[in-house]
Amino acid sequence: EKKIVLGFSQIGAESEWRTANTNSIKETAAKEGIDLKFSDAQQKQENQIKALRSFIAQKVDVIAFAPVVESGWDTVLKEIKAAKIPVILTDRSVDSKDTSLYVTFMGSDFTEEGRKAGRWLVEKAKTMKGDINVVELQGTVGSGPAIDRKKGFEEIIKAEPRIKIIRSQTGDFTRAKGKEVMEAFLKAEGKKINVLYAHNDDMAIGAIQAIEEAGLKPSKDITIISVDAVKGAFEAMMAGKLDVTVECSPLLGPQLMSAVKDLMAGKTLPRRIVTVEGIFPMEVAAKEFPNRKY
Amino acid sequence: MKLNAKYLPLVATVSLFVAMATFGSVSYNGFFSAQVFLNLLIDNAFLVIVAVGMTFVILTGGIDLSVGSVVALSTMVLAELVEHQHWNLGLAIPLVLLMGTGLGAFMGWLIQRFRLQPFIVTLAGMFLARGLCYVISIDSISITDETYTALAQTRVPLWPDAAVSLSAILAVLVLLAAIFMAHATEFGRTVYAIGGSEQSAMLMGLPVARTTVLVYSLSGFCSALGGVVFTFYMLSGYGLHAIGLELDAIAAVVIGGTLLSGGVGYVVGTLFGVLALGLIQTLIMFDGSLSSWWTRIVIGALLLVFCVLQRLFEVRKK
Amino acid sequence: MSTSSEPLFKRLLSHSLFWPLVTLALILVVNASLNQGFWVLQWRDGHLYGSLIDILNRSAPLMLVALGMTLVIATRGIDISVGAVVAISASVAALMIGGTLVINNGVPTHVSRFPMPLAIVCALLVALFCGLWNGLLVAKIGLQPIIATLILMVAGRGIAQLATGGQIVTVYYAPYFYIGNGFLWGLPFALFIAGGTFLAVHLLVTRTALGMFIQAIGINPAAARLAGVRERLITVCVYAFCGLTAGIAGLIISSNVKSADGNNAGNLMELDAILAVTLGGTLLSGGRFNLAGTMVGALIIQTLTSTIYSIGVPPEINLVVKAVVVFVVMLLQSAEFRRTVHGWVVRPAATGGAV
Amino acid sequence: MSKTDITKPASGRDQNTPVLELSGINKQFGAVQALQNVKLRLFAGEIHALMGQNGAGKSTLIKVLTGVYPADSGEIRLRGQPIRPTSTLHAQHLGISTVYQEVNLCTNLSVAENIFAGRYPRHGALQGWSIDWARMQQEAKALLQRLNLDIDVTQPLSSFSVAVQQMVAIARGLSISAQVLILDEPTSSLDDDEVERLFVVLRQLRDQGMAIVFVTHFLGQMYALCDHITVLRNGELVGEYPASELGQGALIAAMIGRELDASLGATPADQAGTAPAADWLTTRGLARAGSVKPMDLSVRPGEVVGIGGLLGSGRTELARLLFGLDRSDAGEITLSGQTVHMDSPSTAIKLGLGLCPEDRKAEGIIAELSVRENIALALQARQGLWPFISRARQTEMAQHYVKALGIKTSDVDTPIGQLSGGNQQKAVLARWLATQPKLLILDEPTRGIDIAAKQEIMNEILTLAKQGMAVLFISSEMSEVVRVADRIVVMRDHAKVGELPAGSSDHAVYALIAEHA
Ligand SMILES: Nc1ncnc2c1ncn2[C@@H]1O[C@H](COP(=O)(O)OP(=O)(O)OP(=O)(O)O)[C@@H](O)[C@H]1O
Ligand SMILES: Nc1ncnc2c1ncn2[C@@H]1O[C@H](COP(=O)(O)OP(=O)(O)OP(=O)(O)O)[C@@H](O)[C@H]1O
Ligand SMILES: [Mg+2]
Ligand SMILES: [Mg+2]
Repeated sequence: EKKIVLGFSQIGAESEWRTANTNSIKETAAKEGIDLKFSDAQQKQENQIKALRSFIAQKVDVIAFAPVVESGWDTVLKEIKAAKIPVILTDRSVDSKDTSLYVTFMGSDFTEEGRKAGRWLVEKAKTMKGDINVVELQGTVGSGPAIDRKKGFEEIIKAEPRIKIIRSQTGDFTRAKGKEVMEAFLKAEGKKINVLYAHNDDMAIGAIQAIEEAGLKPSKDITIISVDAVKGAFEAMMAGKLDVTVECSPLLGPQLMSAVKDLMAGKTLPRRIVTVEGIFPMEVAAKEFPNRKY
Repeated sequence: MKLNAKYLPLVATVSLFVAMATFGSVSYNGFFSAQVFLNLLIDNAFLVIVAVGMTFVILTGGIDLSVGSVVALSTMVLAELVEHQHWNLGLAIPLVLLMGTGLGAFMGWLIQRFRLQPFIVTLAGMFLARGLCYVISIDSISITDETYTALAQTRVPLWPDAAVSLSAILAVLVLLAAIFMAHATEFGRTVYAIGGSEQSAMLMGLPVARTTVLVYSLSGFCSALGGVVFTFYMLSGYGLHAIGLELDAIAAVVIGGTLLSGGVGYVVGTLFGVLALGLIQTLIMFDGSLSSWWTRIVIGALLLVFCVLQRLFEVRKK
Repeated sequence: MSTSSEPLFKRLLSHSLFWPLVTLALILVVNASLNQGFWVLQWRDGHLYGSLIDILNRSAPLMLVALGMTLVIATRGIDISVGAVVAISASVAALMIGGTLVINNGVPTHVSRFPMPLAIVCALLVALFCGLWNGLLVAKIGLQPIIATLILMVAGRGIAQLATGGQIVTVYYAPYFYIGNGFLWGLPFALFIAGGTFLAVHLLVTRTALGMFIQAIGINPAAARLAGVRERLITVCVYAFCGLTAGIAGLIISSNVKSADGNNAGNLMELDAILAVTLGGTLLSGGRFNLAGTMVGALIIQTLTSTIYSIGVPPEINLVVKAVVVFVVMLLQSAEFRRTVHGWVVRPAATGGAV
Repeated sequence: MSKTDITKPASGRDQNTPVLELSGINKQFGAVQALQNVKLRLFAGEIHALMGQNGAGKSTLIKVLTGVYPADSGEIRLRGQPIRPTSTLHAQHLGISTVYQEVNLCTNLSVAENIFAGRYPRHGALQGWSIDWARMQQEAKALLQRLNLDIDVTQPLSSFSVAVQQMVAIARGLSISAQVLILDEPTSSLDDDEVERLFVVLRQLRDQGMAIVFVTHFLGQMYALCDHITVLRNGELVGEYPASELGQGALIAAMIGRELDASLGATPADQAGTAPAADWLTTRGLARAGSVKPMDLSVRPGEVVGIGGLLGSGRTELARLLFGLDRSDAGEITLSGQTVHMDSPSTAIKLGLGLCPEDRKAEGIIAELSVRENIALALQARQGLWPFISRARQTEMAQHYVKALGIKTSDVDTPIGQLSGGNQQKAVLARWLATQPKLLILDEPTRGIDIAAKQEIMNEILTLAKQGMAVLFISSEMSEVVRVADRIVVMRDHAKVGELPAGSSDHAVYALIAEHA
């Protein structure tokens, strides 16, 4: 019997996280003997739409994609529906009113990640006295994770009036920008800064360098919270320079493939497949490090 | 075959396009279908429109980097007006077009009046338009208005299992209008003259100043129109839409056989430039085995092959 | 209204660096007025420390790229692949120096893969080759510069990512960090690299005929060729050099963040570089160029960026601010504009008379 | 000679008001006072010559008059009404049609378009929006035929020689229906037939009542055509004269402010004595498809070889071929016996050739570079990047030629683009003299150069020839060719049709050309 053909449209390769995500999907597809049609959209929604259309033309069995942005998918999804191809969304949902346009959505909840970070800080706050001045390194302006991680975080810290965000600037999810912006913050605010909240590990790692060059001790003088839990973050934590990182797992491959198989086997899937994600404080880093895959 | 030397780049582009299409058709199944080729037009309608505007700018020897951001801004404003302010399209769309034209005119005026460099002025315009998007909203605004979605999803069947969107048709109309403008109107010819030599054009008593401003206005208008088409394509406004579109547009124009130094080229060429770029992408998507980085490398390689062949083709014929 | 000081004043006004410097001064003043402690320079563990130092350090890579770009632009060309070349050389260097963190019974230790000098040389050679490639496409094949370099711009990042396997390659080899973080005589080492390169290029174009030839090519290629200038050869060399400077910038950047990010390193650098060149008073139409101006231009851009960060502009209006500044700067530098303004100011006073 | 005082009416012509009257015109460029209190009166139905040395201010006056430059002061009256043209377009609307000195056309456009740009014939359809190409091309063809130029008007202008481009520019000027027509050195690279044709047309226009301003450095042409003369010197008005009352000698005196001895420093005769050296450059069957038919040519050191031919006879192409600007696809070039491979100008220069091109605007000057750099360029290029000719040395060199060729410039550091046409030409020539080539190819070297300067340049060249430099001399001015050449190679339709010895008359040349019709 013929292989299942899965068309997958990836956002791009803008970060280690994304690369890990892609690899996981490719590897499991190979392992599960699924014929994967992979297409990289280079961060452009129009490219993704084109890719989806080409999947229709190629008459694939299942279409899965990680939307660049939540909005604006109705037209193409309707076309796919018309072609009777089931759709699976990964790591970000779409905001279509018509939920029949896709079978299921699996992946992380950026807002929840923001909340986790917030909760950790609120806990931590109990051990700190006086005002707690937070500087925030946002992701790329307008990008989904940036918006949601900011939202979730602010939502929680509202509860603790002592916590104030005194500076917030974009670091484009990159180390270089993260470092550059942090440098500027340190010059402008100096010793006032108590906490750094970075929307991803890379920016945090960049910022850590800036902090050290400013003659301060990361995590001693400035508590550092970040998201993703990539290897680099764990190394930083083991070196005692990063306090905590919230996991955002890119390893969707196994889940996706089993979902695809179930679909083809005619099973019905839950509307939402949540990925179990932890939060790793410094203490557990050394223990956790060996079994990190990304 | 005796053909006028000035048509060479155009001929080169077209024949190379055909060659690539044939290659795709033989190597990937499902590639050779009317719909796949119509999709080239549907998926790139906005690019066609934007690139047409760009063609005029480049023909004068100028350049317009702001197009991508203006497209984004247009989608943003339109989405905001329709979705949040509940304007009706009849009002919102003309306003957006007006905005784009105005911005273009402003940049053109700066360039012409103060002898500023197009590259920089339009670069600033690019920052400005992009920035204004975020001022409206950093998040994307999806458009749910019924008439809008209806229009967006209308398909005009050409023949069984092959249909085009309204945008595609609009793009073709714009193209035709542009061809007429470029080759049969005083404005169009003045554009070519300026590209040939601005000083000479001036000494020949041509309306250089007016035309320069008009050209950038036109480009602004096309970008705004492209933005409108884009919203029909995406049904959303978003500050991160159409990033790097200016490069695609410029590439399309140049691949279409227009010289960046100005004065030489054809609007039709631009269409094929766009289609060629679209085709390159389609080929890669149908291949479906390329990793993210190989995708980039292959796009580059195909671009290289295309341009080099085109070049050799010209040299050979000369 | 003729004062004795006028001639000197006039000469000052007409100096090519006057307006770029005025611009720079303005931005510095704005920054300083909005955050006190901007001018503060401390002496901290063996080097100067402060915002100004950051700006200098950060602008070094841009200066380098812009220098190469200046020459390319002077020959009527443009190179939009510099960002990609930065990424490539950064990746190559990081990969070759690499160094991995191995944990034997809980003790982290660092090891480097190839000797650092070798790694650096290789990275620079690769960058040089990239430039050479561009040059050949432009001069020998005759592609239009923007499209010729667009090819490498698109493919280049792919190549960089291919090399790094899409990962951010972290470097654990301390000596390498000196390039981008080290200090010499209290000043950032990177600044010396940029300054040195500037000096070298400056000498090259003033003490040899290169400057004259490049200008000739930029102003009238046909005439230059007819006068015996080897315009193709020179064009190729100029692009190659631009690649090289981008390569050096790549080293500085990767060394500064102790890692190489194939996807993001030097992202959109081409625009900043071109902006720097034009702010420095070089025309994109080719011909006359101004190296010192380019250096100032790079400083202007970096100062603006860090100003935006340090005075707490909300991220969503970063671009608007940048746009407004660029508009203002452009107009400031436009003789035509100044004349017009002068006209507005003087007209009320002026009485009839054919002027 | 009687100088008519401009203030009070004298001849009958002065009763009626002038079509165009300029008075007290001043124009300054930085330090240079280009025009100082200049007057000009132009009457209907007259052809008025504007004469003066290179840099006298003729072109500037014309540009002021047509709104390219604003005048610093002064007044312009059209039929008595004061006007202030702001642009060429404006001037055209006022009825002033101008052909500027350098060919100012768009070479990327077709010949026909260049003639009709801005005044396209329209279709009735689409409210006259769309251009009627067919009609435009017919009319263009007809117009050019009037100047007996028979070319494909659909081709881009760039595919034609300067001479043709100049004719097209003239055709455009003529086709604009105007009351005033201004021609700034229109004949500088036309040959006698074209000139004669042009004159016929101009006379017709004059008789129809048009007022024409005509600038030239060919006194013969001036006397043949013009009724009145206005002479400028160093930006100042010398006077206005009826052509009939001002003899050549007097005119020259008026222009350059001194008498001119018409003798050449050295003539072919002088060289007759010198023993014929061995050939330096020889070509055997040198050819290039579409530009030069197989060509045998030989040049000896110290010899001045003139090349005679009509427009489009391929002289420039031959020059380009010899200089390695175009690749030959047959035949060979040998230099004193050795076969050489002319693959590029830089090779040619290293081998001791030089080419002063025909089209100074496109291939000669490097406008924004200083006179100094322009003169030093070729020499430096031959040396390569290093050793660098020091600025001091460059200045010295430049100043030498500024003196020797009488280049009129405020100093050697002015951008060459700011020099007057003729002075630019001198500077480009200087560039090549500075390389002291073994063979110097001169394509229209005296284009737009005034008589006095011509003398100086001819002398300079002949002296160098005496010292052993070979010269290949191309000029549309046949009389000039026969005067300086030791030998005249005659070309027609891109092929060599024969040779004539020194001292043969230009009629002999034309006869030879006619023979091979
Ligand atoms: N744009 C300019 N900037 C500066 N100086 C100029 C400019 N144009 C002309 N000049 C100067 O004005 C003077 C007159 O120049 P103009 O071109 O009118 O001379 P001309 O009579 O036309 O000479 P020719 O017979 O060589 O054409 C020259 O000394 C020239 O250097
Ligand atoms: N009178 C003409 N009629 C038709 N075509 C012409 C004429 N003059 C020049 N051309 C075209 O321009 C091209 C270049 O002319 P070319 O340089 O050979 O002329 P030339 O011999 O240099 O004459 P001159 O140097 O006197 O202009 C010719 O190959 C021809 O195609
Ligand atoms: Mg003149
Ligand atoms: Mg010629």
